[in-house]
Amino acid sequence: ACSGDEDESAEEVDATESSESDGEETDGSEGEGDSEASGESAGDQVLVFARGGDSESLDYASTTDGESSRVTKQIYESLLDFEKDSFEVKAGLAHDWEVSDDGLTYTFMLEEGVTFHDGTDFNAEAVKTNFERWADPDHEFAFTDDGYVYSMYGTMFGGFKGDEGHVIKEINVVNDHEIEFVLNQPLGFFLQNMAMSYFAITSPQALEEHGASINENPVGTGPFKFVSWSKDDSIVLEKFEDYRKDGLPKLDEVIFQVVPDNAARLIALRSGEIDIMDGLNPDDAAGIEQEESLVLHTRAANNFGYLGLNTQKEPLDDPLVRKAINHAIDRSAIAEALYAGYAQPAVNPVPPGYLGYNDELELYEYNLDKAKELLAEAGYEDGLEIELWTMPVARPYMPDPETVSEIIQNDLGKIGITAQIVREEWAPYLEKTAAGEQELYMLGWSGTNGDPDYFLSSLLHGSNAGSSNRSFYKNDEVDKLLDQAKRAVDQDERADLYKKAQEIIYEESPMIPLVHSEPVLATSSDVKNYVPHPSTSESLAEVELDR
Amino acid sequence: MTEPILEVSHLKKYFDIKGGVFGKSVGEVKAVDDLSFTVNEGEILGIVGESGCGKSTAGKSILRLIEPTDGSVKFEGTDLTDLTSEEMRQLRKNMQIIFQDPYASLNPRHKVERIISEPLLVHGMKSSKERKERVKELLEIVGLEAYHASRYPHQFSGGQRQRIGIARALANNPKLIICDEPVSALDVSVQSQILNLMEELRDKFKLTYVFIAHDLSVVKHISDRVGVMYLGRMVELTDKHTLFEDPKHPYTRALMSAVPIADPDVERERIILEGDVPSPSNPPTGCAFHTRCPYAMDICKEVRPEFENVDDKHLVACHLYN
Amino acid sequence: MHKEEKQDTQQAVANPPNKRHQMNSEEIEETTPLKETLQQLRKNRMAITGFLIIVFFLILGIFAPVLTPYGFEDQDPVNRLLTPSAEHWLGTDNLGRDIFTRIAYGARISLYVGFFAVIGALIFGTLLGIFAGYFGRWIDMLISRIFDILLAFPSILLAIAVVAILGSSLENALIAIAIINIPIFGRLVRSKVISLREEEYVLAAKAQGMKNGRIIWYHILPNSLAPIIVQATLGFGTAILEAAALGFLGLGAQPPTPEWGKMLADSRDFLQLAPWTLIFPGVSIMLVVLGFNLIGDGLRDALDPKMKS
Amino acid sequence: MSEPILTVQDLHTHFFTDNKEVPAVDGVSIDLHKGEVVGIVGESGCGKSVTSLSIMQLVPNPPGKIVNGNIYFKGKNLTDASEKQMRKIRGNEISMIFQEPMTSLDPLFTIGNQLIEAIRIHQKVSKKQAKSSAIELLNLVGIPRASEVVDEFPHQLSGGMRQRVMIAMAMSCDPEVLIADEPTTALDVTIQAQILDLMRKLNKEKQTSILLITHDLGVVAEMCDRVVVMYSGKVVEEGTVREILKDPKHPYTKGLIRSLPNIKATDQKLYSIPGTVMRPSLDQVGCRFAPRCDYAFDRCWEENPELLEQDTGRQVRCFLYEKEIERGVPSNDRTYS
Amino acid sequence: MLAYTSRRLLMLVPVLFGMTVITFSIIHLIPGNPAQTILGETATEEAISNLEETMGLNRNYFIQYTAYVGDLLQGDLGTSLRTKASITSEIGPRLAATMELTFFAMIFAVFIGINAGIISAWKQNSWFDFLAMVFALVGVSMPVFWLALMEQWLFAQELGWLPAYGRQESRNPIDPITHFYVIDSILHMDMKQLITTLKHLVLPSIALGTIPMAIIARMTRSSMLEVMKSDYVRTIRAKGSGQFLVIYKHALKNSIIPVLTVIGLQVGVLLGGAILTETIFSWPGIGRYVYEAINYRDYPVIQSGILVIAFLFVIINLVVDLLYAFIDPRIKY
Ligand SMILES: Nc1ncnc2c1ncn2[C@@H]1O[C@H](COP(=O)(O)OP(=O)(O)OP(=O)(O)O)[C@@H](O)[C@H]1O
Ligand SMILES: Nc1ncnc2c1ncn2[C@@H]1O[C@H](COP(=O)(O)OP(=O)(O)OP(=O)(O)O)[C@@H](O)[C@H]1O
Ligand SMILES: [Mg+2]
Ligand SMILES: [Mg+2]
Repeated sequence: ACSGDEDESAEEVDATESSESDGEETDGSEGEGDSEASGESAGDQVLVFARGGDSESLDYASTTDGESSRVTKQIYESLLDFEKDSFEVKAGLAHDWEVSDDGLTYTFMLEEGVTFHDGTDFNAEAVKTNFERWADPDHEFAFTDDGYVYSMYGTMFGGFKGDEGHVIKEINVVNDHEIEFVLNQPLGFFLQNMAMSYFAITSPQALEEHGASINENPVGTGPFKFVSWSKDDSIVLEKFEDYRKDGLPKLDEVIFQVVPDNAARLIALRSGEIDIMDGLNPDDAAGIEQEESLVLHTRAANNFGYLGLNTQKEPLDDPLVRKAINHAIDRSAIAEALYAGYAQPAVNPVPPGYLGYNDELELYEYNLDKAKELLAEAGYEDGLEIELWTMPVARPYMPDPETVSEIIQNDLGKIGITAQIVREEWAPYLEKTAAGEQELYMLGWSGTNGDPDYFLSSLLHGSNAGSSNRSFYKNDEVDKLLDQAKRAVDQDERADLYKKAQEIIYEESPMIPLVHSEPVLATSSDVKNYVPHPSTSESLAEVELDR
Repeated sequence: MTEPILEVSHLKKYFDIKGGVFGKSVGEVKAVDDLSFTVNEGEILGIVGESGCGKSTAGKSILRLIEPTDGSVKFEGTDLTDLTSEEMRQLRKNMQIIFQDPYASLNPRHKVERIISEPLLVHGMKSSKERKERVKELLEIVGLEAYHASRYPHQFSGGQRQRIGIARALANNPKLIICDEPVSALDVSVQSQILNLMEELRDKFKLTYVFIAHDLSVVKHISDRVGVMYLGRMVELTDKHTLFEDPKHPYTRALMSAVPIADPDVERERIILEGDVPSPSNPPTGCAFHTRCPYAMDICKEVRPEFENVDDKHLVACHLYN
Repeated sequence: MHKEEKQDTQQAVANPPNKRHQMNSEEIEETTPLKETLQQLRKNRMAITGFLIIVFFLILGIFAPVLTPYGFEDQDPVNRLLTPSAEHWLGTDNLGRDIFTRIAYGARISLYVGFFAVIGALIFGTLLGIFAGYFGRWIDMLISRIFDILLAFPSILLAIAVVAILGSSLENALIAIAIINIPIFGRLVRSKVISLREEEYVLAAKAQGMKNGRIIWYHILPNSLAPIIVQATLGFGTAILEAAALGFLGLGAQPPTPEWGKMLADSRDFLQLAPWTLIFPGVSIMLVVLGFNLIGDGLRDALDPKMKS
Repeated sequence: MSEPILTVQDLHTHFFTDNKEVPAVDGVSIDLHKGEVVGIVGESGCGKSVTSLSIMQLVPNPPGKIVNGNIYFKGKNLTDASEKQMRKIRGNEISMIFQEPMTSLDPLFTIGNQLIEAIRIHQKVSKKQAKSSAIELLNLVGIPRASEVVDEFPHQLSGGMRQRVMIAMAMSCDPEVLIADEPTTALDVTIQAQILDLMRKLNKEKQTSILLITHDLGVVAEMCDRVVVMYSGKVVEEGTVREILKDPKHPYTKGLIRSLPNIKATDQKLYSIPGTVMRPSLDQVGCRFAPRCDYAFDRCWEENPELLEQDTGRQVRCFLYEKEIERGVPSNDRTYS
Repeated sequence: MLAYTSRRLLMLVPVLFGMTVITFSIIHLIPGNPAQTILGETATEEAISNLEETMGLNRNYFIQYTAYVGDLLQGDLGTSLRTKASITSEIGPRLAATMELTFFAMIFAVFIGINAGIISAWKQNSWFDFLAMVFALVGVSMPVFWLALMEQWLFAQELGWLPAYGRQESRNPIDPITHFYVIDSILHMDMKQLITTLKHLVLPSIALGTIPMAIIARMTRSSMLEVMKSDYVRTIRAKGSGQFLVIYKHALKNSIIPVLTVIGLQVGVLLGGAILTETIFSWPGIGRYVYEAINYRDYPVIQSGILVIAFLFVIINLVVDLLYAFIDPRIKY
């Protein structure tokens, strides 16, 4: 039933786009004429997207870096796609799909007449090659020897070829334009996975040709073709004339410019040197809203930072203490101080708007008296000392971990908990927290496929204790609920299960969700049709400049 | 004559010229090259030579302030080159040195008291009262006053500093003092004060001096015997009257004729040597002086002349006499 | 140089009318090298300025708790990024902390780092330099090569390498700074020792039968002191700059330590909104370093007769 | 006697250091005639170099300054001359060579380059011409391989050679006056003999007047016609070589000569002047030598003696001779023998 | 000269050896497992051990070091953990960017520094001298990064005179040939591009060059004063030459020798300062490469970046030493 909806909406989009495109083309030619007359450089439709860091790799499956997907999103396409501003799944390279009743077989109908940027045809065989490359470390295009690891594939599909939990049993090419995935066990978010930009299709010929340097020579089917990459400086993409959707993309060229310094980036935006600036300092947002030539955008929250509590260690094994701490943290202060309000205090370990987000639960009240009471009840009326491990690196969910740790330290001090800040390098931090050496610790999680399982199971399923479940939270009830939800194919059923799980977690406080950050970014007011996607990357196919 | 107190035989000191990769030595400066002489107890042996001919190096090598490359130095019969550094240290009591530069040879950060009492302490005078007494005594011996002990060297004039240096050298009643150009940095009027003082001290304490200088008249004035050095070797050695009246080596003769005399009536035949002193890092073959010698013969270029007695106790290294 | 000294002496022993044939020593001022240096310094206006600056920051650091009602960690999110005012003399930062307070406490850190890094470098550098210079041969060879290698790295990079290995913290930054300064002191001392080793008063000490240890301690070390002191003073300044640079790179002091470099790094995003969060810590660093440089210059003039003009 | 070519008249050159005024040259007068060699002797620091630098107008300023006196060169007063005029005279009409041959040549330029520069400052000749005259000059001062030496650097030459180069440079424009400030002090005796020989030759052949500064009475005896003895910034005695060396009058000169160990003299205890030279000072009253003088009497401490002059040009600055000189007694050796 | 050159070259060997030992240690002495660092918070144990295997992290140090040096000799600096790209290829353009920046910073420092030093020495104790020396003192006391920030604030933001980031206009990127954009724009004969490139160079060069400039000015002044007091300058003046000849021919050449040493050493300050300046001005150079690597704990890049910069520094000092011998004939072997 689901698939039909998707199909329709995709067609609608097509229709509108093609109708717009006519006008656009004429616009474009006019623009060119103008620019030649005024001696300006090639065309108006050159968009400069400035961001804080460079991409790590343009072979997205082999990294987990957001700055990479921002670019690969333009070059590559996956079988499915997400809606513009949410994680709802729609058609991608596959215009249609079917799921067997047992949830074990998925069949995708692929678009026809699609070519890769290198001119080769996109077909079922190409899809198969790509998936096998990720699944099988021994595959000729896996480039294991060159350090390629497709960790996100492993995470999303339960491991790699030969692993016990690996869900994809086989991939069958039905014909050139039809491909069938057979699973070992049902996976509630299989379709979500297929829409992730990690699993976008690369031209097999390019893999052949470029080998391990495919990360610097991306060849996909997306709206933009790769032109050049000057490391730590800029990546230039140009319009792919044979893009499968008529009239798109509208821009002639997209330049991803790296400007690490926030202040410099904003200066550049104001002076018109760049068109879109990512990673706006939230404190500057208020000012930007006042400026006519600039437009402020917010990205929907898709992550959360948390204060983890090692439930295995005294005194954190006592739920009372955990609750006391929960009451002592002033989340709104954090949201205010660090995000200038562009963040929501977090209740659940899932971003709002996600399937099964439990909005009946209310924020733990910031109440020092109550916290002290709980603490006294637990037998710590004289306060206690505790270690607070703080992350050494900034992450999107925690842009300034040091400051957050300072705030937390400050808050805990008010209820008599003396927090000793512990610093470790990133690698030992991850190793040691996974081994359970920590007491309080800070970490966070970002969504990728828009499914709550990725948050809840990873972080709180008992089987993950000692790896991604660093709170060592083990609750059979929760585990059962999560397992059921993972297998269920019906989304409503899944939602219910997740809500239940969240209730238990809320009560037990194995982690204290702090905030869901809503990244702000600014564009020049010339930029039209730009919609930031919660996943950090959005296609710029429909964006155009109106100067 | 008494026993020789110091016997130097075939003393050599070559300095490495550092260079090449990893500071390997790429050559040698033959600063002292086969030097032999003896000094008798109570005498003053003068050594003259032009700058760079190895006088100071010889002096320092004798005392093992720098380690000689080869040869032996016997002091009262003991071969110094065989001693361990601790034995040598003990022996230093008996042999002292006075340096040329009165400004550089006193530690500018120590008071005179300290400078003079240090050798006392080193050689076992533990009581500080005793040392104080001795310092006072020494200062008076060299013609300074007791209150000078609390001064720093820079508060003295050159001549006074040289006196302090002398007091220091005298501290442990040494037998032998090597004087490395002790007066050449001083003004003439002050120079004579020091020369007189040194003579007095010699008589008073029965000292033996090796007196190094480049000024022939100074050497002549103070010494009993005089040795002339050229390019690391001794070319002539005899008692001073013989030397000044009957110099044998062509170099000695040239040297003497070159010394200006402050007497307008003296008319001399001037021997003006051609060219410069060759570099000790690349000394001429054969007789080192042959490049400038007015009497050079073929043999001089090839064979190094022996340092031999030509007359009674008149040693010369020259083919003209052998 | 000698000539100059000579002339000084001659002047010092100017004769009074009724003392004949004698240096009138009574008139000589009882000066010691230390006294002379201090006198020279007192005449140097620049050095005095430097001294005052350092004293100012010392007082600031020592009396920080008395001078401000705030603590350096006290956050006040409501009053964040305030402009300088009577309440907050230098404004507040993004967590609402009082910048003046943080700068005052920061003075402690900078002076602490400068002091200990320099002391550490000085001790090790001097020891190594003395060994290399006095004993020569393979010891010298070895030590000098190590110095060469350390000096082949631009200093901040070497510090980064050290901190990368040790982990980032103020203490490790201090160690890193000490390490990068070791060869600087070492070389200086080595060359000084080598030249002193040939000095006649050292030879004289040896000639008197003094032992090596004594010679080093009493003759070589005191006379190498002048350049060491000058270098140490200037080194204070560089050490503080280096610590700030490491702090700025996030490799030095960790929050909430109010280290000046770190403060700058933390406020970088507020360059437009709140420039004062950047101006004041920067000016503080500059002033302290300037102070040490002024004193160092003055000391050099006072201690090194060659530089006198 | 003819007009002197160079006359220094009551020259006062003071140094201003550390808020003190030091009269390094305190009323010096010297005449130099054509073809004459005049020696200035005196102990270290007595103002010999400052006198010569004053003549060249090269006293470092600050701290030094000619505060009084005139210097006439061929009738022109150099103390009034502009820097530009002085430049025309320096190296052209009056040349100077210095004590330290090792450091007096620019180490970074070839000998030829520096000689050519000297020539071309004053003569309008091409580089090529200048180079050939440079080689000529080097030959003149007795440098072997002159045509190679022009392309060598100072460090490749020995001290004696460098001093020859300095002389060649000084002679490049055939100056009328050569001021030589201790030209041989840094050299060995055998080399000194060579250099003195060369200077004598130049003096004879070119009739160059030489003002020879030295502290070595032996050098004076060999080179000079007349001698000026300085003590602590003042001329204490002046006369011909013979007069000064054979019949010194001033107690200082006498002491100086007697304290010399003489290569010809027999063994005897040396005389020594007690005390040390002192730095000139403005506060000083009385005779500067009084503190060291065996014959000083009360007046010497109170009054500064005038320079007494005999008809012959013999001068001495000592109270002991007031009467005798007034009486015109030419010489007197009453006190010393 | 040839002997001297080869001697200096051979003296580099132990230094280079020591340098590689130090950079090698970086990756092996850091706390924690590098493999964990790469894979981040979602890594499985298996993935970590796989990576260890491929990186050879479990062999003994000596073998690893030999392999490391072997790779270095073949120009292989390893692979970036973050981008999986070959560091050698990534570092090339960045090196060019850094060299261009440091070159201009040096030009700025040397030109202003030496001239200010000369004038100060010439007009000793004048108001110019005083001001220049106060300025120089303040200059040496300033943290580079702070100066960079202040410049950015004042000239890019408040006044808007100069660009705040990068080497070129994003919209009008240069087609790199040599990656030295000044040279490239000249090769393209693109005047406008050249001006843009130079404009981008102004602020970072000044920020980076100020400290060396101040030091050079001070050094030049004192060295000049020293030389002016020397015997040979007195000789030259006694020859009758004018002040100008004395200063610009003799004094300058002589005083440049100690200044040259300082310049060589200041290159180190520049290269070190590049880490800070490049970050602030978004200059895609090797300094920022290292900075980002620090943030991501990309140790192979930190390691290689440090090695390459140190190598550059060593080479520049070698050149300075050779230049030295060229200027000063006394240096023979
Ligand atoms: N430490 C050293 N290393 C290398 N060469 C040296 C060393 N000391 C002296 N020489 C060389 O040895 C030679 C003799 O030097 P020495 O000092 O003994 O001469 P000298 O006769 O005392 O001269 P002077 O009269 O100048 O004091 C000189 O050529 C000198 O350059
Ligand atoms: N640059 C200077 N600054 C200060 N005082 C100076 C300077 N040059 C010379 N004097 C003073 O002038 C006096 C005379 O110095 P001068 O150099 O003329 O002596 P001298 O007779 O040439 O001595 P020497 O034989 O040592 O060369 C000295 O007492 C010295 O103090
Ligand atoms: Mg000697
Ligand atoms: Mg003189």
